Amino acid sequence: MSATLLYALTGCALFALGLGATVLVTEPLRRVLAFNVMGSGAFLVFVGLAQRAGVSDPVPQAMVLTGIVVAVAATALALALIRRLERDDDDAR
Amino acid sequence: MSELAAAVALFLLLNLAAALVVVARGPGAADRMLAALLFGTTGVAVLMLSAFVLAQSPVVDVALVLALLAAIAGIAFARRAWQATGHDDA
Amino acid sequence: MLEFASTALMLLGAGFFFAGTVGLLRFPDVYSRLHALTKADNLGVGCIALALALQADGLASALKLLLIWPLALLASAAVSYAIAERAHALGTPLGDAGADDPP
Amino acid sequence: MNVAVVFDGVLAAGLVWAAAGALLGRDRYRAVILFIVFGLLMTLAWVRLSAPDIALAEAAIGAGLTGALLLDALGGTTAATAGRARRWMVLPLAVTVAAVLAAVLRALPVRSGPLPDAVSAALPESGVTHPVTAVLLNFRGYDTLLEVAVLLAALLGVLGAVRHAEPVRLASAPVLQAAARVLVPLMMLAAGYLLWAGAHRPGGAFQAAAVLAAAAVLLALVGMISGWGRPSLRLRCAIAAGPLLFLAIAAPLAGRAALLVLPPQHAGLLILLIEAGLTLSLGFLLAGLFLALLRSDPVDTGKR
Repeated sequence: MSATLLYALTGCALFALGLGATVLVTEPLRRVLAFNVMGSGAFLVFVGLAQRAGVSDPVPQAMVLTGIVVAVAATALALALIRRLERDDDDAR
Repeated sequence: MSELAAAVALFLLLNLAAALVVVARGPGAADRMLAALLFGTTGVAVLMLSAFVLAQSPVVDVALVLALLAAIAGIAFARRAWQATGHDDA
Repeated sequence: MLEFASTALMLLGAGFFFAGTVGLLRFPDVYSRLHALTKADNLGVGCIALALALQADGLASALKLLLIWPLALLASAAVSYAIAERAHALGTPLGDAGADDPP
Repeated sequence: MNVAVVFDGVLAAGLVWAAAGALLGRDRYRAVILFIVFGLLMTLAWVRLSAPDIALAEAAIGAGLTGALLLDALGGTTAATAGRARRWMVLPLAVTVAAVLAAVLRALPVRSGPLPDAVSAALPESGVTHPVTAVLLNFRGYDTLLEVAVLLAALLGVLGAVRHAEPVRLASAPVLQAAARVLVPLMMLAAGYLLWAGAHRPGGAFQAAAVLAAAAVLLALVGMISGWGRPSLRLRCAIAAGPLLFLAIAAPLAGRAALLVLPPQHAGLLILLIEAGLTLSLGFLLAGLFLALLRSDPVDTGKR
């Protein structure tokens, strides 16, 4: 088994873990972590799969690069929404 | 020389696994964070060694960036996250 | 000669990292674990950087490797100050395992 | 060779273990700190996949931004918001999904697609010699343009959801400020280097912007700059400048064969211009994600 395939398979495991936790764990902060793990898994599958033949492929690398930056923006937005939800809960009480 | 560097990199990765155990085990929040910081510096060393073994000089830049930003997580933990309870069972 | 120095430094650096990890696992309180951690930071990274700088193929790449050392020093100094100060402010006692946790 | 195989195996196991611990454990500190460690392991994995550009971005964003964001949130959210968890169901579901995915993945034929060859064939026309930068800023420049728009939308969302009466400023920490005074100029320098390096080796606008944002995060953490309440007009202009510059360069090229194809004779200069503008704007944007979310110091700071 080649190293890139190993990382692609690791990506599958991470994606599945993240998916399971996003769906089944209800704690908001944990869900944010879960979709980040899911994203990282998808990135690993993407790059690992593209490079299985051993040739470095700049196209998926460039896309994953943008993906990482979008993931951090999504994380910040999710944290802002969590904060808003908590404050609204406090106000309702 | 390259074989030795690769072996040391693997040894440091195993060290990282031990640090990972401390992060998971604790006992306190601060112990977890300290293990994460050790993780960061060991990561810098592994990156430097990888750059040498793989003959990829850009990887040194990764180590440099990691070393430059290493303080941020620790300071964020001490000033923002660590509270009197230090631990919860949520 | 260069080869030998490089080898010795690399092994020494690995030793410091190992010591740091053992200290983190075995020392009794936050402050002494902090002490163990900073040894690994300061000396482990330094030794490895120096060992690789000796093998570097040019002055620029050697200097870049050596720049990593003071950065690691500075980061570890700032972080250990921040954590120790916070531990003190929270009233973490000395010499007690996992003291910041209520039982 | 054998050392490399063991290295990959340990790294892959560490990744899965750290992720499982972060998602399934009970303690919230443990979850967030394991997630930070997971990011560091991902950096190593990208190096192993010979993707130093991604490793740089992961290192800069993970160490400088995500960690600080999550730790700041950790101090603010309380355990009371935790719902009833069905954690025990996660693992069986994950194992099933992973098994199916892995089976599909192994069934795929092993051959590299046409893209690497296409990129190296067009590289001389692109104005830069580093293929990833050529893809990001030239061949698929519209991706990058739209990505900046996505980030802008996210920042607007954050600003809309979190409204501070006035900008938050943390208590100043003189010793840490001394460290920041040394580190921040070096971060600026590193950002400039990464921006410049992007043309011919791994680096570029995203990594440079992440390092700039990390500098702002550090300054806010030690109490040297305030968080954002309502961003001033000047700040808004700085954020808009990069995407506007990008659009200004894209507009005259709209009539050509495909979107955002840069003329080969000026491509190098145009890419540098676009990247410089993007670095500045993305730096403010990414910093804003943290600075807008920065909580005021809690009443219980533990200070005696």
